[in-house]
Amino acid sequence: MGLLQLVAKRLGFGLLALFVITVLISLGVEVLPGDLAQSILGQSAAPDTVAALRRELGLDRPLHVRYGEWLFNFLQGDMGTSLANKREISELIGQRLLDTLFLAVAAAVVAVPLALALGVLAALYRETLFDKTISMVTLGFISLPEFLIGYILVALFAVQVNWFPAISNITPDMPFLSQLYASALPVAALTFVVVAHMMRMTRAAIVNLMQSPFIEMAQLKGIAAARIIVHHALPNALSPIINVIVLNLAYLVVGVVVIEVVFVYPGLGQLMVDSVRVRDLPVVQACVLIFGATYILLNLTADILSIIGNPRLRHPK
Amino acid sequence: MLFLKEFAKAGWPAKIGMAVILVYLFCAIFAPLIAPYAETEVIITSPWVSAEESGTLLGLDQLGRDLWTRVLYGARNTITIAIVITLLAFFIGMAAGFFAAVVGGLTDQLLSRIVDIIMAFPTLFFALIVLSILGTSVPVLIVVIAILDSTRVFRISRALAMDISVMDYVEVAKLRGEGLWWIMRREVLPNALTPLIAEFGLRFCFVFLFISALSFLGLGIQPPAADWGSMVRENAAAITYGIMTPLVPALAIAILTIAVNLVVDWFLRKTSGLRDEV
Amino acid sequence: MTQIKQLETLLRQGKISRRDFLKRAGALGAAGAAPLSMLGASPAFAAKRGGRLRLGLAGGSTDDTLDPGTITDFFMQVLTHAIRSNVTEIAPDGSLVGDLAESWEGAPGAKEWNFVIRRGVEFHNGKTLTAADVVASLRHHIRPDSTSAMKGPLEQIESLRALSPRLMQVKLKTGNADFPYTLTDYHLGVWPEDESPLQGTGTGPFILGDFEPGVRASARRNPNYHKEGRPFFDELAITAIEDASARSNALRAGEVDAINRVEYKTANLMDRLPGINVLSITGTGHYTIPMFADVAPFNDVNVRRALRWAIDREALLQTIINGHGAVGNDLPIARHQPFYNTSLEQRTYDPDKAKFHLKQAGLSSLDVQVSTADAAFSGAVDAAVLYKEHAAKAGINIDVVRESSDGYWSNVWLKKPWVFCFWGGRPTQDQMWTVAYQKGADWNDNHWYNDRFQSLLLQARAEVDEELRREMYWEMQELHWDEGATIVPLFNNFVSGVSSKIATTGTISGTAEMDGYRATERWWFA
Amino acid sequence: MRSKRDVGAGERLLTMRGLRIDGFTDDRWLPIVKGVDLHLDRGEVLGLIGESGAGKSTIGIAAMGYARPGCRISGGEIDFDGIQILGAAPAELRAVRGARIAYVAQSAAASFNPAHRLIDQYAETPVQHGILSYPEAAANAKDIYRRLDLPNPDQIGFRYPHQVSGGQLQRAMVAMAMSCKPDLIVFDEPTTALDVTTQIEVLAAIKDIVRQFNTAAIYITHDLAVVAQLADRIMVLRHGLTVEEGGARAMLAAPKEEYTRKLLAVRTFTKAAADESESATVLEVDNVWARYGGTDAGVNVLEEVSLKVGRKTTVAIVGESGSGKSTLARAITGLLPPFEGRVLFNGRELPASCRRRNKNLLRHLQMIYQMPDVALNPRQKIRDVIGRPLSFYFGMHGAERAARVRELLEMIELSDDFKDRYPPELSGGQKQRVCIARALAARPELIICDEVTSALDQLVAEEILKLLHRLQEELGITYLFITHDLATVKAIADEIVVMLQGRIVEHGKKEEVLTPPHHEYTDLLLSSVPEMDPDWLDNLLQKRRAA
Repeated sequence: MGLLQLVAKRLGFGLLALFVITVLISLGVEVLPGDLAQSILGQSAAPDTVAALRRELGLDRPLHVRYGEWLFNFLQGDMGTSLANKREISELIGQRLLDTLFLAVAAAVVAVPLALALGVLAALYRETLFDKTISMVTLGFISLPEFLIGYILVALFAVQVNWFPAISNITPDMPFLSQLYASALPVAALTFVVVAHMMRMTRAAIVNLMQSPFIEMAQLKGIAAARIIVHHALPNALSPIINVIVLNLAYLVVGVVVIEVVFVYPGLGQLMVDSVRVRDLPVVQACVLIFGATYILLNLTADILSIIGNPRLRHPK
Repeated sequence: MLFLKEFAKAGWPAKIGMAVILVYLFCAIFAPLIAPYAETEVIITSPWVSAEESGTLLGLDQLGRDLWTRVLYGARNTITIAIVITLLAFFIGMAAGFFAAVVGGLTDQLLSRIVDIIMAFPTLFFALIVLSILGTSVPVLIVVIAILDSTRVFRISRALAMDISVMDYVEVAKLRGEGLWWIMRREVLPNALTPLIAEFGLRFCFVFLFISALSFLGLGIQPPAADWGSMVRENAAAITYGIMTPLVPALAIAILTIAVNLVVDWFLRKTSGLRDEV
Repeated sequence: MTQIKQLETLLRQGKISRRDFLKRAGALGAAGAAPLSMLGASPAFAAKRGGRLRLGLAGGSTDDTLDPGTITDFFMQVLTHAIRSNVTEIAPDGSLVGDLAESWEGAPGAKEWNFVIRRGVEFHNGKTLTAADVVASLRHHIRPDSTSAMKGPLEQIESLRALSPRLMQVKLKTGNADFPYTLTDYHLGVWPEDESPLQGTGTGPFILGDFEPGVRASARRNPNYHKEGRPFFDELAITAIEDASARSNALRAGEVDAINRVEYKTANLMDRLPGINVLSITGTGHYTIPMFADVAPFNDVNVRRALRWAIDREALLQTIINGHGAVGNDLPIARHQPFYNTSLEQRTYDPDKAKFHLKQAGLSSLDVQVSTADAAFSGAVDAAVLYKEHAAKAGINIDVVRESSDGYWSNVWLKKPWVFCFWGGRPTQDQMWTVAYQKGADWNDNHWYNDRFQSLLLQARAEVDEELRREMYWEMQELHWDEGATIVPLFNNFVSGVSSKIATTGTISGTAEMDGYRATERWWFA
Repeated sequence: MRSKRDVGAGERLLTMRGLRIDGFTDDRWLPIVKGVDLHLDRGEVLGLIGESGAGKSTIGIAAMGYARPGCRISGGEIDFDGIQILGAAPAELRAVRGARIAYVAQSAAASFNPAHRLIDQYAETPVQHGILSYPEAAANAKDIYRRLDLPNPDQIGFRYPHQVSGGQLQRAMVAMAMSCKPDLIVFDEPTTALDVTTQIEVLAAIKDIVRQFNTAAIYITHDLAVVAQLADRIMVLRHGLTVEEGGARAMLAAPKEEYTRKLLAVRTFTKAAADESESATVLEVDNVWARYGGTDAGVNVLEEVSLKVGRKTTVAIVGESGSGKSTLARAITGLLPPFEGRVLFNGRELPASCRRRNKNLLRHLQMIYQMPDVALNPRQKIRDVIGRPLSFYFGMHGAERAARVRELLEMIELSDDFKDRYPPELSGGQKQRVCIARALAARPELIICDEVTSALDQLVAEEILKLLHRLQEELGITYLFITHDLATVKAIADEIVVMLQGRIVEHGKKEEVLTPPHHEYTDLLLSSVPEMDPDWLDNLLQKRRAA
């Protein structure tokens, strides 16, 4: 019961947050210099042409009218059409969202187990050379800008040795394995970016617990070190680990615009940046809603998983 | 003084880390004196001339300016900006976080929800909009990144202050009738300082990366001022041609990050009483 | 021009490499019009059919549409030329030839133009092209609620009629000898009158397959293309690649065959790579620094002259665009364009002359503000800073104001009195002067309203006699060179990267990048 | 009575010689245990006793070759049944730990892994050591649970630690220690954290099981009365050295060393009975009800509580954990405003919430806490801790304030140089004195003392009680004394209030409450306090079973 209530409450708040976000976005795009008509027509557009386009797009109406109309339609499940190219937003976003999720899932499938394994190993061999090396190397990766990681990977694996494609221009009709192959380098780059953070948190969460009386008890029961880490420390460290994993998963969905640009991956991030640039408000709204909802839902998932992972909450007295 | 005495007893990783930081600070402060050329001086109007060819220490950058000079000035600009941003972020985040935790109730809910909303915004997107509206001048950049960063500081500060505010000494202060500001400043802050300083070290390093990512989207610090994040971006194209120039500012960031973390590790271990297991 | 000829000879004899040739020809500022006969194969060798041309192009955006009126950037410019044809076309050698028009004729005074449409041209859907289709396509841009960027330039049209299925008559409000040039504009492709342009049907060399804005487009060969034997490629695949490094990586990894907008700083590095040729061609694109001639201190012609002498163009050429371009002579007209005034002295960096003019203006020093952002052109901020250093030696203190890149064109350009700016150029002098220098033009960014200049502009437009036109244009250029309010420091090259598998006819157009947008029909796989 | 057991008696099981253990403090290794000899026969129970910091726990777990993080065994020799523990290979040590020497920790709640079921944790040791299969171990577990009198022994193992009460959990931990039928169990203060009535059950369980399996044990505690019930032999430790060692009965009857005598004599201080004259009422609690979690939801933690506290008297509120005694303190101070009832101070009704009380009201009602560690801000110097109320309430500054701080330090018997130290540099007793000084600085009429001595060693606690008493005599302060420790009550109270489940069950003058007939619950409390008599536990259990 507590869990359901929590979920309901959080979802309710999430909806409220999304609403606030859409309002903020509308205001933000409104005060951005220039507008859609100008950006569509470019530098060399005559004022009356711009005015005509503005009229055609309905941009001459006040913001609250446009927002109200958008909200009304949105609540009925109609995301509207892109002002810039007149396409249905659901259609415009659909494939890109799938591609973004594909990349995120592929990266997560590689990165999460890797991070957990490295984190557990580092905790097991803490304060050894192995641990310190891993710590330094991951810190190094954290501090490299992701586009640089991308360029280095491309330079090595696409240009020097032609193992993987330099651009991941995947199409919906590509077979799954080809898509996977084409996405190999962006997945690798994203893995480098997120593994370090997750791995360090896994290690820290486990090491943090190593001072606990129940770990001492396990040691005094004569349990082997590896079993202590995996069986005793890890289950109790799940909550912070899940949180950091979720944070990184959200990043994989929301924050990969740079990787998309470097690898020419047709994801949502690029669409959003483009839409902001041309002030295509409905598309921006849709993208930000997706990103915001992803963040909120993933956080909710983290909370639920933390509860499920915590016997205190799972098995109330 | 006490710090120096304590630090003398630190292990070699922390000492190396500290040495690196001091070198960086030295470079940042004395950049104009150390640097062989002026910040924007073009030496040979050709990109990425090698060190031997140009007779410089690290070669030239994409506009034919001395890379070593740019790195030195980059230290100056980047570190200054990063420090200001981080300080501002911590001031905002800590003030709001402590306030939320100590006051609790509705205020806490409200502040936490506002932070949730900001965090639900994609970070780069937030920066994109605000920087587009206000322009990418350094002060705007500082404020925007500081606000984004402060959400995370808020969470940490709030959690820390929550733990501290259940301590009896805070109750004592409340029972004495102390005001909110006094409690935040004198009871909460000193006890939350250690983990916050550690966090400061990490956040500080992430600022470089964020500036770098922004410059990738064309929103970073405007040329010709040298900053490492933008330098990596401007020179990154050379990587595919086997020219290592972009790695120099990237390495500068990475080395500083590692150095700061070595010192932070020591500091944390020192103050938390955690020790290496023997 | 003789130097170019000599170079060509050397090239044919194998005394110099292709790249050397290109570089030297580029340095002569004439590569655009130069016959680059050794690049790939000369027309003497038969072009080969087949293969899939893969282009990696910058200038694609997720908000692109197939509506030609709203095309702004390169991806769509190339795509629209691949699927549609214009009425007229600028040939690689710079001459005006017919595309859909077989021939045309201007009535005296250049007020009325009759175009004879080519016989038997078929749209991709099988429909036969008529003059009505052309008229409908042009009307799309000039209807009252048009959102087309061509609305302004086509305002000169008074009436537009299809006199017969093969004859189109255009009547102009005032005479314009260059009107056929206007129809080469990339917005003015033709589609069937009974279809929306969004369907992408045209008479172009390729039939559109799928199109994902900002991502990719594909097309297959149009077997019924009206140009004999063309196009040579069987298929076309265009990928939008915004990031310059990603483009060059894709080319190097062999995933695309050609890319546009190679960064100037990496162009020479790329040129050294095996298997890749760099095409660096001077077109009509130029950087400008326009000042409002009606705002102090720019209202003093001597101040304008001083500022023009105080900029080191050569240094900018080397630093900002790494030599891939040519110094400008304060004219928005490229050397290879018709009626270029070759008699004018090339302005150089001369602080003393600048000081002299300053003195004539009654000033010993000058403090001015210039606005810049990298939105103007890549390197505009650096250029401004360099200019500031140059001008300082002439006692001119320039305060460089860095503006926000986003919104630069709406908030700074045309608003602030002295700014950095970029012009893509126009194929004819008339178009260029009209769009930015005519009094009352929407984009007049310099407010320089010299009476003689303005009346010459109108006269020349309607003048059909070539020699008289030349004289008028030379005088206009001289006036602008001497008194104008726009500094034109540089013409920048189009720099493309092309796989050595690709061959060309030998003459690369300088009107636009990628062989005047028409690489898809002009190139083939060797 | 130990001699009645014959199995294996007299056979040497564990020998420690010259054991030295260092601890890492201030970047240096300092000795904690400075050369201790110890021996233990099969089936024998050795009590290790001493105050905190004596090194008794450290020695106990050193028997398993284990040193806590920040400690190291730096010298000596440990022989366990022929195995040299120091220098043994990790695998060898693992084979001993859990299987042959087991450990029972102070806090079962913290030492059970919250993520696993009790029975799985029981079975882990034998299964991991390859002694039993899981089903065998699980069957054993139920048997042991039954022997330890755990309720519902067949099912209780399938619960998670947090689902079991404190006393039961502690017994489950004893059971877990027995899972491999070890030769030796190290009990590390296993009852210290428990209420007196629960402590009895656990003590009885330990005593039972050790007897049944003839297991040798090292029993570590600071409470002589507890160890008296279990140990055959007692070793008294102080500052890492052995003070005295000998048979339990002999030592209790005739301690040789001064320090042991002091430990034995610890519960002798008693406040003289207050003069009979009825003093004015300082504090009155009138029919107070309180609950956590707002007025609608939640369970009442205080119901119908009324009491009066007379000037210069000490009223002790006694009860076990959960009785609501600390909540009463919070209700009085206004931290938890009661939802019904009134609190009157000198006859005037106090605003329910402390936020609405003015400085003067706040000043007169001071509080001293159980844990001086968390009651003092570790980042404030003592002079600021004591000085803040001075400047806050009286606007004192500079020399005036410094003089008063000195005076207060003197009052609590600390020298003047303490003013520049930070709390972490002080011992527990010194910290509690500082807390007292801080309360005194406000010149209060009433001080609420919430378990002020329970975190302290007994000798130190006694000193604090004496100090508080002296201050009462000198300054005429009234105390409301909240405690679970009946010894403290006997020492300092004038009146006693016994609380159970949020209600007052008995209230009266100390003599009245402590003299039979008692209220049933008071009787249970009183009878559960261990006494020095080694036979006390057996007798009590017999008596209770008979009843």
